[in-house]
Amino acid sequence: MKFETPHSVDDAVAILRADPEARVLAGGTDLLVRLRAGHISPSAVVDIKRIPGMRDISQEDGGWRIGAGVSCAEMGEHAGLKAAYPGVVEGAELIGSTQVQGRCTMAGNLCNAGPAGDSVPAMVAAQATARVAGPNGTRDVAVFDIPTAPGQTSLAEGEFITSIFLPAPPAHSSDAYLRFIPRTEMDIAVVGCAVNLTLDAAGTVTSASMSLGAVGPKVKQVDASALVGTICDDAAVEALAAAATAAATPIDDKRGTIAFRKDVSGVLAKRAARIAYIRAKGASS
Amino acid sequence: MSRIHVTTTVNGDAVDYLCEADDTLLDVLRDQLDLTGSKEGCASGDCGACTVELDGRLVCSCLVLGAEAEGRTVETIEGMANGDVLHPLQKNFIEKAALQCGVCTPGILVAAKNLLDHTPDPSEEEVRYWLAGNLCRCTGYDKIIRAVLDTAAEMRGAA
Amino acid sequence: MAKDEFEKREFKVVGTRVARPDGLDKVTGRARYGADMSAPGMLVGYCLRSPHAHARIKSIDTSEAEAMAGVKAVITRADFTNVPASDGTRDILDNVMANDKALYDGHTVAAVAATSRSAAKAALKAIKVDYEVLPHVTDVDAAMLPGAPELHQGRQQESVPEGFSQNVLARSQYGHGDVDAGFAQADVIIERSFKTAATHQGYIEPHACLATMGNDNQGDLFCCTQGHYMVRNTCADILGMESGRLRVTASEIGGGFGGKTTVFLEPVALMLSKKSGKPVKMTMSRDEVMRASGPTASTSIDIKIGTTRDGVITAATGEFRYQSGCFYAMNGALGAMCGFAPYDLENLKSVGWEVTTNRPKAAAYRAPGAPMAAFAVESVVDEVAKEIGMDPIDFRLKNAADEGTKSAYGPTYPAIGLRATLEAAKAHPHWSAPLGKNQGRGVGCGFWFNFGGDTCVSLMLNPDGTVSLSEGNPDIGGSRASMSMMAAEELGVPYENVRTIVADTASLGQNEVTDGSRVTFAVGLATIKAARHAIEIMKARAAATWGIDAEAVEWVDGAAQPAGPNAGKFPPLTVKEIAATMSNTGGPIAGHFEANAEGAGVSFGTHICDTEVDPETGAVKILRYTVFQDAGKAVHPDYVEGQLQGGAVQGIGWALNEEYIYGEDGTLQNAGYLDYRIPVASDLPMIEPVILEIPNPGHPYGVRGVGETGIVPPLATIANAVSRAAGVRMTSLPMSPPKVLAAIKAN
Amino acid sequence: MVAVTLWGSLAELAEGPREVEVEATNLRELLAALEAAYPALGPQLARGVSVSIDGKIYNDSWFQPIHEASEVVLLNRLEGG
Repeated sequence: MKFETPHSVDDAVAILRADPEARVLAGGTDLLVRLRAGHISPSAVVDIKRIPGMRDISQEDGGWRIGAGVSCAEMGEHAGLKAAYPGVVEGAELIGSTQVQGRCTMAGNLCNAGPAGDSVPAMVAAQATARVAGPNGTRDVAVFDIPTAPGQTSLAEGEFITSIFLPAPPAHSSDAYLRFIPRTEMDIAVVGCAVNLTLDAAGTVTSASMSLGAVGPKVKQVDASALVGTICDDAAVEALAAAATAAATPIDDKRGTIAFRKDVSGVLAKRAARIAYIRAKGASS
Repeated sequence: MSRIHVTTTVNGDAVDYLCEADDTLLDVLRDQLDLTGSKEGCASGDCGACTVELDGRLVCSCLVLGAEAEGRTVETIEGMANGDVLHPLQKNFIEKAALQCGVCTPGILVAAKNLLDHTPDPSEEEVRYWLAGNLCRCTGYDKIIRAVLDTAAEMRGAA
Repeated sequence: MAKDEFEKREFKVVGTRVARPDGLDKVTGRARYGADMSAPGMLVGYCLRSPHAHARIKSIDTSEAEAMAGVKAVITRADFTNVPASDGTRDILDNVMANDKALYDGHTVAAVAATSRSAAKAALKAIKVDYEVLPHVTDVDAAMLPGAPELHQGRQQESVPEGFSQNVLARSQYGHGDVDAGFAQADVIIERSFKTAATHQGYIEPHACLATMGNDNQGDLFCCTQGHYMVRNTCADILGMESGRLRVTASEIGGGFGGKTTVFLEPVALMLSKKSGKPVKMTMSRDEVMRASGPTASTSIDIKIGTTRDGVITAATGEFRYQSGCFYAMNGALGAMCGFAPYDLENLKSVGWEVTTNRPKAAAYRAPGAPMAAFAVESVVDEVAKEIGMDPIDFRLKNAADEGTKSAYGPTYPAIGLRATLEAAKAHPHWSAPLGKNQGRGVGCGFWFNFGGDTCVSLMLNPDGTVSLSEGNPDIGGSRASMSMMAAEELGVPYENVRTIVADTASLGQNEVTDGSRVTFAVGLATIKAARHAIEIMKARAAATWGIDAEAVEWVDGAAQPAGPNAGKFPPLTVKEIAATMSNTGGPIAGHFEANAEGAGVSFGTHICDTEVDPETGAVKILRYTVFQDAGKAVHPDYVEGQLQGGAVQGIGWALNEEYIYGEDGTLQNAGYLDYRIPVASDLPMIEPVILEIPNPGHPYGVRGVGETGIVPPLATIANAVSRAAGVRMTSLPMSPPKVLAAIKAN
Repeated sequence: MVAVTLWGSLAELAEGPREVEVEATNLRELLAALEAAYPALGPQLARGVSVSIDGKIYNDSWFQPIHEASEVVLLNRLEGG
């Protein structure tokens, strides 16, 4: 195995294009586990963190661009980003331990394409896009369209994600992410749920999106229109919960059962919606 | 297989080593630099026994490649005491029986020191969540949490 | 033997909270654990493990691996030509290197030593094993049925009735009285079936060793173990060498809890070293620890208890079915003996079953066999108390075993501390604290035997009056500190003047494994006796110095002095003064003690726990936890508290989330800390330990073992708390959120 | 004579009552006398047993004294963690 440290996006693309067996290293918190367990044996590891811009969080068109090498801990320490997208940041900050937080990245979590990735549902609910660099230049892709199945992405040979973009949040909007795990930390989500809401000045929901993790082969977008036109009252959140339970198509595995995951999808939908609503109401921008 | 030459700083000393591309920082620390205080408990980032600081940030050294340390700064348990003067956390872990078998202790001390460096007055809940990635199977955590909180108080008083 | 007996005294050192001698090494990273030792020219060794739960090994071709660069030795079972002398050791050999069949996912079938990890891993991939996959069984109830896939033939013991699979190895029945008559007198009878999943000790340090073995059949082994004498004896038997030719040194041990009371890597490393002619280091990965060391039994248990309306248990029965993996292990019998041990029962029938399945052989885990039995019995006790409207502690007090009670396993109890723990629990503010919505409080009792065993201690007086103490038991809970304390107490010298080390197998006589909560009791006893032996010598030296009779000298506060006015008038001679002249008075001074220290006292504990259950998700939060245990005399209270807190938290993990999950193909699905979920710091409240000190009459300081009992009550205590919080009886461990939510919804 | 309580399944093997009497003054003599009187117990005695003598448990100590009045109970051989 070789270790490559390209200093430009073009160099990285060239290496990846020349060697289809090469793997991109961002935080490494998934890659190194699989490497050491012998599940993968790549010909090269391409560390993209030394490419300029990869470790930057910057404001762009009122939204936020987050470099592919930015650790989730760095996101949590960024006051502006946290104020704009508390749900995205709390999802990112739930991945692994304090130690893992110092390394893991949202782009890596996305490309790992695990159905339960904690940072993904809130990105999807926020309509985030990923900037993809490749042999044919760069393209922006909806985050939702990056994973295609467990462990698989829509990235073509030679492509890698250079940044994630969170669009400018509308006024009176906010988001929340909740997951269910058996312990209080360190587990993979059994169910994850993000809700992103925009209100009018009077506090009525004008638009709502919801996405679920760990209840299908990839992140799920679920119709959250039950909240639109409401003030997130009990009947509205119950309807949202029913939609979440109905939309979930989980499997039985070592982390949970189908019935449990469907039930908990609804529970988390209710709880996340209420948190997002309170945040949106309190949001000044 | 040609090996990679890495120049880095470990516990304040400039060091260089040759490593294979798939050697982790933990492998390098233990097998090449003889710094065996960092332990491999899981090799998957789930136990925290290999915790070190990389450029001041906590990481599991089992989840960092040795080659990635080029030009960076690494702090391990072996660098925590100042000569023969123990860090207050080290002193209190002994005095307050906050260790039994001791195999998780280096990782917990490095993680706790990092917490107190930027959060001098943590709540019990903050300490528990900060250390959630450091598994201990002997103590039930009780005396560890108390030792960290007591040390924080002591250091605030001393400062 | 009079000196074995407890004598009341004022302690000076024992009972204080001194700093441990291994503390500095452990907080600075200097302590050397199993994987921390290296040797010049060392190779690294790795095992090839079966991916199948049950398979006949038709052939193994190692030729390609042997020819690879950097590969210095490849071994299979064919290299182990010696047949071990004992049945138990033959099973161990079959476990560390598969014979004709792989019996579980992870069973070692070959091993490699090479100059680097990458060379060794490449060689493992080049070994060709031709398997014939066989049907497998991992569930205890399924394994007992006739027609189940069978692991062995001809191993069934004479105690097993007709009509069971060959997987059922033994049946043990305990009890007394007439249960039918007893149930006939009952006003209320409750009968329940329970299941518990296999759990792992979860020690953070994986098994590791460094072996150096020559073709002169002489070897050295450095390893993490709870018993290096056991390692020496077992490895020598497996390798067909004289045990005296193998020296084993115990490393610092990164947790054991019973899981390091047998060998896994050591014979393999020795054989690789012998074949390669070089030192070989082997370290298990976490995946290997989970798949191929020794977890606990999983169980299936039926309990029936009958009681009168006023709370007297009239009869009880229990069927305790334990699968202990692929070889015989005595677990079911221990369950049958321990489950009902807290109670004074007139009519009892308790039956234990030992069953083999396609899982790794179970090892001990703190009070092996007892926690699952207590879970089942204490759950029904709780339900019975609720049914008759009695406070669960009062119900237990009414039926509690006391001095003179005929125990569930037969013998009559001497003085025991169960009632004291129950009364302390009832009087504690925790028991009467208010509870909120969705919260429940549980109580549970537990029992464990505690052991003694072969013990050997040497205490050496140094010329400057300091003391060196050698013991032969790896220190897993602070025992070096405790031994120094007891020696200092007896000699009358400061704690700091006594340094205790764990000697290697060539430096001290045979010692039983660090298990059965035996060390503070048995090694402590031996330390006290070794100190007394040294005192006798020092008194004789003082007498000679003074020119008086040795009988006329007594030992007071660390010095020899004339026993009375008739003995003569001499200023006391301190340890330091006697040491300074020991070359003049007869030569070096050392005390020693060697004995099989049998006859340890049994131990009881009572736990209280508050939980809150999220009715929408089934999540359980531990709100408050208090442990009450009889420690006899707490030599070092911090370490006793640590044992109680650690045992309770391991029990919390067992109760709530820990489980071995096998797939339909018989392979382990969660062989790592990610999905084998041991408690993390944020899951827990502080654990309050309440130490009761009811002296053990069989120990000079009244010490009782404390290491194991603490894991017995938690499973039941938490189950009782969850059942009360959720309003539904939980009968299956772990009480993971999906199970709790399903139970709530089904209710 | 010393009265010895057998555990249930052992008594079944001995095809006798739960309590048997043998001549013995120590543990070694006890086990030898049991095997002589009840050959069916041989395999289990060979595998090893623990013996409770007046409430204290012994595994191996041959010369542990047993008195006529001693309470002696045979148990499965115990192991700890």
